[in-house]
Amino acid sequence: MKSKTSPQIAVHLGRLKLKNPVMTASGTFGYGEEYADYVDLNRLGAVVVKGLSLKPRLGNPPPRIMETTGGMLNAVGLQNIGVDAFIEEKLPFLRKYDVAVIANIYGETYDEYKKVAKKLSAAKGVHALELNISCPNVKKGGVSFGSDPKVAARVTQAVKEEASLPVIVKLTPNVTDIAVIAQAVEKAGADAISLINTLTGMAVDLKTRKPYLRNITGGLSGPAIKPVALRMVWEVVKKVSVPVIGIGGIMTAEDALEFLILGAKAVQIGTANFINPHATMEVIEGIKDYLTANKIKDVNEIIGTFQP
Amino acid sequence: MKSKTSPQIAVHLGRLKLKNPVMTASGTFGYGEEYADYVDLNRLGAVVVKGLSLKPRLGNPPPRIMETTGGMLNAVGLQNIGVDAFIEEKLPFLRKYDVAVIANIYGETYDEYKKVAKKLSAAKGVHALELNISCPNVKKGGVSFGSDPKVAARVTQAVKEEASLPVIVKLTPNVTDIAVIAQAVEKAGADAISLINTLTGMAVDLKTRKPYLRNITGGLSGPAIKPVALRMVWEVVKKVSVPVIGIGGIMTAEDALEFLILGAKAVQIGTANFINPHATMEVIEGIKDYLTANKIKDVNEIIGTFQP
Amino acid sequence: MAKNIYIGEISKNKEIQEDCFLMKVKVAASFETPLPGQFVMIRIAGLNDPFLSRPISIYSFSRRNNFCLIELLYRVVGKGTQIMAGLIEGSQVEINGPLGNGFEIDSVGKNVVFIAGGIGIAPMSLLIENLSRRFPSSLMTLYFGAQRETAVVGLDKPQKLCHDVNVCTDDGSLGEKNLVTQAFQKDMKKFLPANTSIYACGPRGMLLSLAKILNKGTFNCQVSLEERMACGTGACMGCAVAVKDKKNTLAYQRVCADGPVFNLRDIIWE
Amino acid sequence: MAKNIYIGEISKNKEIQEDCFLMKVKVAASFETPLPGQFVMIRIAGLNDPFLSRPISIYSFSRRNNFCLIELLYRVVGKGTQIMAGLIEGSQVEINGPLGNGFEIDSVGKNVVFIAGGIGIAPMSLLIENLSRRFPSSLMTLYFGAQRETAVVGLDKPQKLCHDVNVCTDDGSLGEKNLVTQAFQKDMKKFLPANTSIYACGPRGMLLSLAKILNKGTFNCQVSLEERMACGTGACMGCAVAVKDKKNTLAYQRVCADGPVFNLRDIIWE
Ligand SMILES: Cc1cc2nc3c(=O)[nH]c(=O)nc-3n(C[C@H](O)[C@H](O)[C@H](O)COP(=O)(O)OP(=O)(O)OC[C@H]3O[C@@H](n4cnc5c(N)ncnc54)[C@H](O)[C@@H]3O)c2cc1C
Ligand SMILES: Cc1cc2nc3c(=O)[nH]c(=O)nc-3n(C[C@H](O)[C@H](O)[C@H](O)COP(=O)(O)OP(=O)(O)OC[C@H]3O[C@@H](n4cnc5c(N)ncnc54)[C@H](O)[C@@H]3O)c2cc1C
Ligand SMILES: Cc1cc2nc3c(=O)[nH]c(=O)nc-3n(C[C@H](O)[C@H](O)[C@H](O)COP(=O)(O)O)c2cc1C
Ligand SMILES: Cc1cc2nc3c(=O)[nH]c(=O)nc-3n(C[C@H](O)[C@H](O)[C@H](O)COP(=O)(O)O)c2cc1C
Ligand code: FES
Ligand code: FES
Repeated sequence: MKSKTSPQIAVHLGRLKLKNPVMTASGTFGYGEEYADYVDLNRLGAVVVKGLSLKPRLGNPPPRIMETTGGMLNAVGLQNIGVDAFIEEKLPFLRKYDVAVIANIYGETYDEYKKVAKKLSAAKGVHALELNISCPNVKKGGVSFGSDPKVAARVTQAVKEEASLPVIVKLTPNVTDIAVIAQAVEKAGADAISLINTLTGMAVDLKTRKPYLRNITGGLSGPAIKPVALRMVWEVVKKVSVPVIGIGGIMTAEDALEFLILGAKAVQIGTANFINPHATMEVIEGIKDYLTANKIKDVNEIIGTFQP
Repeated sequence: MKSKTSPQIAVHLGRLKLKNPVMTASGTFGYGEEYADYVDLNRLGAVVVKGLSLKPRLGNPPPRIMETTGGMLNAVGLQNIGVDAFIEEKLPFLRKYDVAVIANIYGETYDEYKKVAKKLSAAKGVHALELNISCPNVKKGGVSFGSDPKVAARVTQAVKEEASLPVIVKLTPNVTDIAVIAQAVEKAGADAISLINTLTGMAVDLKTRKPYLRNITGGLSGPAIKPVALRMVWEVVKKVSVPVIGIGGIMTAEDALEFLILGAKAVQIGTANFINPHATMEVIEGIKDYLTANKIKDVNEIIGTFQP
Repeated sequence: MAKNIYIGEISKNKEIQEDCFLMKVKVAASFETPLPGQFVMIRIAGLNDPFLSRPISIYSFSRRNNFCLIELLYRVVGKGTQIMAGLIEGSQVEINGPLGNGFEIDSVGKNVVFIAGGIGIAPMSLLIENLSRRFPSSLMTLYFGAQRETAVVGLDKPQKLCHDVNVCTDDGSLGEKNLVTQAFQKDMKKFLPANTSIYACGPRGMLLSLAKILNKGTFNCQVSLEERMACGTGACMGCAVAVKDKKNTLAYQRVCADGPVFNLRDIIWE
Repeated sequence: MAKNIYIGEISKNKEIQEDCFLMKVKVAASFETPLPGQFVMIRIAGLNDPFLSRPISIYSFSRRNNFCLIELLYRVVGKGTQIMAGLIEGSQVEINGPLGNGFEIDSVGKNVVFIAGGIGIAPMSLLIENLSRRFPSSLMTLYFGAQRETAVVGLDKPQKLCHDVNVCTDDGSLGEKNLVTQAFQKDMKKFLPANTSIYACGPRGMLLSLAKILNKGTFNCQVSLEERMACGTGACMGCAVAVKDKKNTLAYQRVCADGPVFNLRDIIWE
């Protein structure tokens, strides 16, 4: 059947239905506004907003970013306006668009996660929650929620109790066995899993012998980390049955397709937005072109077709 | 005191005395011969040879390598001629040089590690052993020796029982908390700790939907991983008192100095050799130039002078 | 949906002083006319190393028949600017801009004082051009400081347009041997806060000195800040600067989107 | 301590066929004279993206007064070769070489058969030049295959020096419409194993067909292989190829250091 119609690129992540598998990654697209002049937000699979906490957060003192080979380090420190201001000031803007809005949330205690989740579940125009569990658990002495399967499961469960929305749990790559964490949050009720968050790294300024980042360490993102992200997505898709969202170093449609072929149902584009504000649009078009060139009618036909 | 003499760059890693802090990283410099036409081996701090196992190893089928942004993946699979052939065929060549030779060793069982260590301790011209504990422990179902502190400690202890030579334990970065592993191997008797080995990654070929590497996953090395390596070295130097050797993405003297300032007593140059066979020489000269420019007479004066 | 990434074609890229280059870039006519103090994010098309775009102020701008000509004045300080310096005529760059909020220029005092350090002259030159055209009766004074004679650049237009140009160098190789902030301080009594507008751009140390000098007074001083940037569009929160917010407490604002021009009084120096 | 990394200056870089470029690089006179089949690792000076050097066969080599001229014939297939293609005259490249073991050329049979597929002609051309000079009385036959007419390159010297040149294309747009291995097979009975030397270079599929064709016979056939490379000098073990070792069991040898030329009979095809 020859056809000139565009391939079908909608994907379903359980209850969450997306126009296409391309989302923005949290913290790299502001609250949507920052790129609305560059990108037609209506064309995105979803907008994942900057991580939200219960109270506004000041963030870390500068310098907060540093370039590295093929990537960058950031220690923004989750600066954000807080969940209430988000709902009041930012959500109305996003509601004007026909796009899925995913609120990335984070807390320092189980209770904070729950409260943020509850507020967002009640707000109009949020389609899913994404739990950032890479941040330090203050009750647990600052060890990340995401590095212990039990703690990761508990925070997932806590949020699931409050949230009527689909809950995506976003995993940190700074662990020995990411599949174990993925299985734990799946069992605890996660509707989907996204990965990876940034790898922890640092850089030293030879002139001052100080860290380039005031926070000393920061999160490494960009194409430098793509091989690690792919490996971790592969480890996770083999072990869980909930939808997986691939993140890490995606710059082009080819990069995105690698994740989809491995079995990710969708992808997020992060650092690439900084370098090329049109990155998301180019990835969407490039996926379509690949499907057309390979005579594939539906993007779902390539998801998980990896031949190890 | 004004002086035109070259700065002092010898470093001591416990019993192991090096002309300068610049070594080659295992697996990236063959058995020394491969670069002897490019580099005066006498000028190196040490030559760390390709990982040696008890029996010769065939290695993985090709393709074994793949380029990534700012780095490369390798899945050589520890192809090597075996410890006996090394001692007979390769060591005599290295003995002709006035350079410290460090034998990187690895096994699939504690017993294999012990046997290789014993053979090398008896051989003339080996100055230290470096234990690669990133490889899978066949007895433990293939989980890496290096990802469990107890197992890491046990293999260290096993080798220490046999080895009269200083024992350096080389850590894998694919763990949640590298300092815990470092402390465990220190307690078990490690004379020094080197890190990092490669981060596990992969890549997908869109044309075939197969992995680019026949082994599916491989080790990521090169400047892409430097920020992670620096962070891990920093985490480890804070927690152990044995000398630490920094490895990961070092291309230039500036990169090496970042590790030294953090507290590494020496560094290893890996992937950089492939791109620039003179990399080690340039790093040594660059360290001297930095010391001269900053009027520092001894490289030891900058080691560990990081101002967090 | 109005902003674009422009493919710029380099029509000139020349070393005009030691380590200091003037680059002329042709972009499509749809490029928005920049305000003084606005900047562009620039990168070499298709190159991932260096990875991030670099922020550079717009030094000059003109519309031609069917394109715009952007002029950038930049100093080679590291890898990115080094590579920029190596670009030949005809090479392509990616340009995102104009970005940020320029200087407030709707009204100025009788006296307008510009204080620029080193390459900080770049946005000042465009500002001087703009203000002297729009406020011909104001008295324009520039204080410019550089390390040494070979670092003095960007004075062509200021020398034509300003009533008074004071040049200082650290080593006295050109003009007065002084710091630019001290040169200004010596003259300060000549200016009345009520009818003077001050604009400044330069290294952090210079701006901090200026803050100290103006500390007690009531001068209105706008400064353009620099900070490492990733996105340049306000999304990454990377380019934070500590300022006093409306409630007079510390907040981090974005140099790229909330600045790069700030009121000197609002900046919290640590 | 004899080998160097050479800074090469590009004196020419021209598209001579669709996607196929000829690059001439000037290097210092100390560059060792390469043997046919040897290659260089090439990278753009100072660029980390692409990260690894690329292996390219030496297509032609000549000594001039105080420098050497290396010619490379290459096809644009990906990022690295794309960037190479964009280099202009005067650009600098880093050259490590000559690397690897060339073809064994100390003696040849009465008949010398060359089989080249696509860009595999590059090392063949140098080989033909060398052998026809040293063994003028041998009968040289080239079988060359390409996808289509626009992919036919590198035949200048072979056409002058070979007794017989057979060109095949997949689509028949030039020469015979055939696979090069089949064209050779048709003629095979003309050649006696005892007095024929065969040399081949081309894509894996072509070499595999050739292996099947020659399987039963006793022809001596040397082939040049390709594999992804990191170091090019034998250190990384990345460029493995499965071969039968002396004990007739499988071993992985390094294309860069043990090859790139192997005896076709030794290769284990999987
Ligand atoms: C809004 C704005 C406008 C600017 N306008 C100009 C201009 O018109 N002309 C000009 O020459 N420069 C300007 N700069 C500074 C310019 O962006 C940096 O010099 C450049 O990014 C350095 O890149 P590099 O790769 O050469 O140096 P790197 O190797 O990245 O760094 C070299 C040195 O420069 C410092 N540096 C790096 N990035 C910045 C930055 N964004 N701001 C301040 N310091 C930095 C580093 O800390 C280091 O000390 C401006 C900066 C900003 C934020
Ligand atoms: C000893 C040797 C000599 C060679 N001589 C020549 C020559 O004279 N002219 C020429 O045009 N090419 C030659 N090649 C092949 C050349 O090295 C590759 O085409 C080149 O490295 C591709 O780089 P790229 O970045 O453009 O492509 P990439 O983006 O890296 O890859 C594009 C495609 O090329 C394949 N490829 C990549 N690297 C290699 C490789 N090393 N060998 C084989 N396939 C590869 C990939 O699998 C992929 O399908 C030679 C290779 C070897 C090993
Ligand atoms: C500046 C910056 C800020 C980020 N902030 C958040 C955040 O608030 N919450 C979160 O879950 N991830 C955050 N991330 C991580 C990204 O969402 C993404 O997981 C990571 O950057 C890897 O993808 P990339 O390589 O495409 O950027 C941030 C990343 C960057 C670079
Ligand atoms: C091709 C290759 C082979 C390697 N083989 C070994 C090995 O045998 N034993 C080992 O401990 N590390 C091995 N490594 C890891 C390196 O020694 C080093 O730890 C790692 O590459 C990080 O350093 P780099 O970024 O400077 O390359 C190998 C690395 C590469 C790239
Ligand atoms: S550079 Fe990203 S917010 Fe300013
Ligand atoms: S490319 Fe490294 S051994 Fe051949």
